[in-house]
Amino acid sequence: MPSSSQDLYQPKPAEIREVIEENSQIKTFDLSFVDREYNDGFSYEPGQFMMVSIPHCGEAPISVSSTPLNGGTIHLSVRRAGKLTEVMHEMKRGDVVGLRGPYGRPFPMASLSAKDLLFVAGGIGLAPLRSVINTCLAAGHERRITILYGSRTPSDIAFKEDLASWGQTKNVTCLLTVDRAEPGWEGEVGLVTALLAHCSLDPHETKALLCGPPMMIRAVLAQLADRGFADGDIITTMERHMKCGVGICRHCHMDDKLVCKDGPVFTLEELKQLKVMELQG
Amino acid sequence: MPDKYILKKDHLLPLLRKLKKTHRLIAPVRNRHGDTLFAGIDNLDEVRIDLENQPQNSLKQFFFPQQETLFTYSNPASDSYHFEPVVEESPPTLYFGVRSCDLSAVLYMDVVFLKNVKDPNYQRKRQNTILVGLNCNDPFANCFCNATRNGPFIDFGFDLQLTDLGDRFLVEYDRSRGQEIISDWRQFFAEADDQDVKAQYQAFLEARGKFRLQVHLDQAVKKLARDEVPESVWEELSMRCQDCGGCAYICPTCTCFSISDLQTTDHAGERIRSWDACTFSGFTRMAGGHNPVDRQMRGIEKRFRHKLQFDVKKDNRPSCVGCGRCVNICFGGTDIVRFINMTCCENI
Amino acid sequence: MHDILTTCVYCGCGCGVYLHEQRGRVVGATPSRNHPVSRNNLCVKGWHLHEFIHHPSRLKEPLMRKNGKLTPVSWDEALSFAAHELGRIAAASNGNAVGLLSSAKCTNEENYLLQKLARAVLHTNNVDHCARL
Amino acid sequence: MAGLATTFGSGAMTNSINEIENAQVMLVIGSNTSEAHPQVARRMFTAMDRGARLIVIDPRRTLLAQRADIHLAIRPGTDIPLLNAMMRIILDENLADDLFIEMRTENFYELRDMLFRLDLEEAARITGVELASIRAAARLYGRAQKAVICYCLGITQHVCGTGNVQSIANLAMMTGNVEKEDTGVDPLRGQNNVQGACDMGALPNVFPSYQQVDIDDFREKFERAWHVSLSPRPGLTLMEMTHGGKNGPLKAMFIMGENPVLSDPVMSRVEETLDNLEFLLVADIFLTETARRAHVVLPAASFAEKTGTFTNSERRVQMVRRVIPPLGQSRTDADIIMDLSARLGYVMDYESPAEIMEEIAMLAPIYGGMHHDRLENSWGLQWPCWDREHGGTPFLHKYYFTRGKGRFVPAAHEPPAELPDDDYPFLLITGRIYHQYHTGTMSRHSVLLSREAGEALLQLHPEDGRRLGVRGGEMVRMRSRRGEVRVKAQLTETVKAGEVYTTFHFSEMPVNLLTVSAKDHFSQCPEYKICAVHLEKV
Repeated sequence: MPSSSQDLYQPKPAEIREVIEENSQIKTFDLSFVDREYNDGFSYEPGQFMMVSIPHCGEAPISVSSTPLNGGTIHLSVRRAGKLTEVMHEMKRGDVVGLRGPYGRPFPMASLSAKDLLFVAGGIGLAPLRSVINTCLAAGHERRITILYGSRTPSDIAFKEDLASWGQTKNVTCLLTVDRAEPGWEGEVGLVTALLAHCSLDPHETKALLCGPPMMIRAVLAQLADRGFADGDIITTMERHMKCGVGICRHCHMDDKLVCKDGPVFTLEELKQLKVMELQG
Repeated sequence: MPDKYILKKDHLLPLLRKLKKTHRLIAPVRNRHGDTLFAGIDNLDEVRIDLENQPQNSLKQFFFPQQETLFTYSNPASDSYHFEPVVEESPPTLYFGVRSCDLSAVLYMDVVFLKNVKDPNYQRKRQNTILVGLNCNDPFANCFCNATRNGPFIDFGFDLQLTDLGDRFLVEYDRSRGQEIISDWRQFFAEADDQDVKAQYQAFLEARGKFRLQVHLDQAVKKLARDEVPESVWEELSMRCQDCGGCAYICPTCTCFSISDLQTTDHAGERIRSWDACTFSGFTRMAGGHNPVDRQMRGIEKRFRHKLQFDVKKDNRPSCVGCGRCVNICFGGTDIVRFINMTCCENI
Repeated sequence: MHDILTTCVYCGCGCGVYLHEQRGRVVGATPSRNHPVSRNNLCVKGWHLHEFIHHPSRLKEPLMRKNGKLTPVSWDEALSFAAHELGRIAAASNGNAVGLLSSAKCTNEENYLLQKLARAVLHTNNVDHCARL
Repeated sequence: MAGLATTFGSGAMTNSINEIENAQVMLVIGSNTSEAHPQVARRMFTAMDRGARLIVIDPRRTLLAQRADIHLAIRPGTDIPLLNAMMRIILDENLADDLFIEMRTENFYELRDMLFRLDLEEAARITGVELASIRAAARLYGRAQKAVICYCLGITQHVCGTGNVQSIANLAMMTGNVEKEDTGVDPLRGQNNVQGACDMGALPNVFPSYQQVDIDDFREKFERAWHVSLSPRPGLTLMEMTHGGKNGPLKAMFIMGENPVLSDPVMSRVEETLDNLEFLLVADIFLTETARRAHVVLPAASFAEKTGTFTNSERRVQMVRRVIPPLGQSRTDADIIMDLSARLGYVMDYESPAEIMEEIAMLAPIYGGMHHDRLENSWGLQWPCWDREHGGTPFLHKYYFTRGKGRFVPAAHEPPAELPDDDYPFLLITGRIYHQYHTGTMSRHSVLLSREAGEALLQLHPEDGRRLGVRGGEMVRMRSRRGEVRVKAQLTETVKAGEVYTTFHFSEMPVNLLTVSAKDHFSQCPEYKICAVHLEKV
């Protein structure tokens, strides 16, 4: 957390060490703080986000997609949407952005270790889950992991390296699908829910982590409910317009909860207490 | 040390003059145009301190200004991006003539800005302040602090508080700084006797009887909690709302804000915080243009739910202090009192 | 911090609005409670009246076209050239080839001066503003 | 404002804004009041909460129309037949105020004769509104004891703008709804100081206070005051100046604080005109689309940096006060004009704006009592204010109209210059939205206003959207006979099928590339409200 209240809103410069082009819309920025000492002491947990400053563009919340176990480096995967991200996409290695954070309630990592895990992601939604998956794998997660990932087209598939390496891990099943095939695509075509239908899962022994567009979330939730998942075992992240990141400005409110402080990670059980558009359609 | 004193009305100005030597003085001033505003006083002899009318502004703008700079930045090249804090002086300040609604609003803002994380800008302005309250003997036409239960008299939260007893003020203190003022300037204060205390109670009784609005706030809070507010009420309100944001801006407890960059040169700028209102559709619209809230909750609905439902759920009290400033200023004729009346009227 | 009463510059309603000045900057706008039009509220434009005043793209120095490009020059150079050109064309055409557009955003005093400039100095009645737009 | 000048003798709001609160019936025509004049709409809503009734005549189902008791969604450009039909119904049903007509007006018989020739069914057919609804509106207005008509640019920006206004005046006079408090005809001014600019004689045909340049007495008065001889010939109007093209009448222009490139119709024509000037001088606070074309651009001070007065829609002259010094090297327009004038050999030596106002008070009778010291210590004064003792005039035409007797001027329907056809099947209406103002010079530089409404949207009926295969948020190519723009569609039932609406605030979507140059013959007001366009999905 920020060291003192004096710099609650003031970011720290962070240098772009590498830019990975995931697809035409998503780039992953490998960043570290210019202040070495601060960088060495910096840590975060999967599910948390950073407020990213770009000169003259203000700030935007971006979830961390790397695992905290790789110390000294932060991956932020950014999808083009709006002015700030447009400008950020033009930035290159050596350029400097401002970062403050990490903010938000992380995924409940401790509760995941003794369970089977189901990850369902769509598009950029894989970013925060990637952080969880890699952290779990690095920690030697022994139980079954199922990863389902949906993209619009084969060329929209992001995090290809990760997907490939997960696919080769022993206790991991990693399945991809696309909405629309392209020449050369031999994989699945259709919604992630179709993939999900084929997976054998033990609803009482599995934690499900979902992240993606509202349409997908709703469809997956319906199926998981059918299969007997408890609301407390379904975990997702919410996305809202944010300004302060620290629970004051109220832009990210969902009823009496604030996504920046009480989220972005929520269990379905918690969300059902609120009026959440993503769940209602 | 006794806890109630008497200050002669003739001695108010001399006392303020003394306190002004060490503090910036902010008080309700009636200006030459005929408006009463809380304003900084440079020369006590040139202004008219107005304790008769409600100041049109609250203390919000002093602790949480409409626009303020959080820090400055410069980016002379793409590989350098620096941030400089703006250290703004916050001299010791005495706020005089603060009524119970505005005082309660400051206490609410303290929770918002200081409870979970400490907002540095708010904290800087809030520390070194003395709040001198004024109990309301004559609630104004649109006041309903009796319904929000924080007025017309209040017995906590101030440093010093005055009650007008006709020819004299009864003076109480709640915080040590108030106590210090009394002991530092003991020559102005005489000990209050039983008669004075009785007179204060009489003033309180009479003040309670002077409210012109009857506002069933508790009932509205209950209905909101049980989700019993008819859809037709929200529809009517959102049709009436003309999207000015005035209710939130004028409200002493509405503290939503936005943060943006104000470019000053090609390679430098300031990060600005400014008032925002949850009634605006841009308040929740995300970068790609998607708005996760508008479809289910209309702006004005968000605001009333926040004040009377979510804050009650969170802090067990509504975040409306009944100051009445938003009443009758609405372009479309919707305000919190109308909402409460609509909600609590059986016919709707 | 000072509050100075002025008149809003958006729309024809003419609200009385206090501008908050702090260290040479206008940092806020609030309505006058007793002003007959504003009556303690402004529309969304009025509440954000202060925001355009210090925008970085405000013009801060006179510009003159040199080699096709608008280039910063001194007031003296800009005004001498402007006066010379207006005077030359007005004199040659008996005022007929000169036109002036005044502004619904400028003050009455300025509008008065502009039409006086047109009529008394440039000898033309070619003066108008966008009343109809 | 030629329409009201010929009928009443004075082209301004007859009421004060606050009087609207007390009206019994409000008739709003050609004004999106709640978005363009929020404070006026606020009074209307207050009046309605008190029991007043609201009639809105507007092709679009605006927010105001949604709250109206009667909304007549007329076909654009058919205001005259509608108003004539209402008047005919009022005559037929004996709702006219015969005594008022007799005592306070003239030329009623000409109007009456025309109305008796009117075919109501035909009028209803032209307007596209059910006759029963027109009848209901006529009765509601005709029976009111205190009725106010508010109109705005939706009335004046037509080829028949003057006729529209005259018809409104006819309706008000016929029912005796003028010459008293809380009752009258109120043109809402589009910009903050349009009223003042007109009052000050920033018009080609009049000196300050509407004293015609071609009347010797007036001209001689100004000649004596200014020590020069003045031209008796009215000058060119704005459109004549900005639409001259390559061989236009002007060689030099001085544009102070205006942005005709965006605000005037047929943008390409304006650009051509300005680009062919020998010399263009612009003074403005931002480098506008117009300033970019200038030879010399002078940085002007904003309203927060100068002292002076504005005159609002209700003729209230009030102070503008300097809050900060001019930014950078900028100067007030007054300083700029004085310096320029001195260099042209005519000394304008005023020590303060108050001194300028003293000169105005001497020369402009309706401002006779306006002095800064009086305005400083009040909420302003409403003209006419004849002298220092006069307290101003909240409502006009008490006892008699400015011109003596109110004059009925009958008007007949004149179809718009361009209507939709097979090639250009949509009717485009242009106007404003709540969060932006005029060409956006000021409002687009506000962070919040731009967040709330940052881009131009084309209001399109969902049915039309379906037919064109356009969904909300998708881009549309909009083409007229004069130009083409791309704009984002917003599907809404605010507009009728076949009609579309957009704004002129955004330079990226310069809608005035499309508009027609046709204008009203008397007032020279361009027909912004109607042109024919073709739409297709991008």
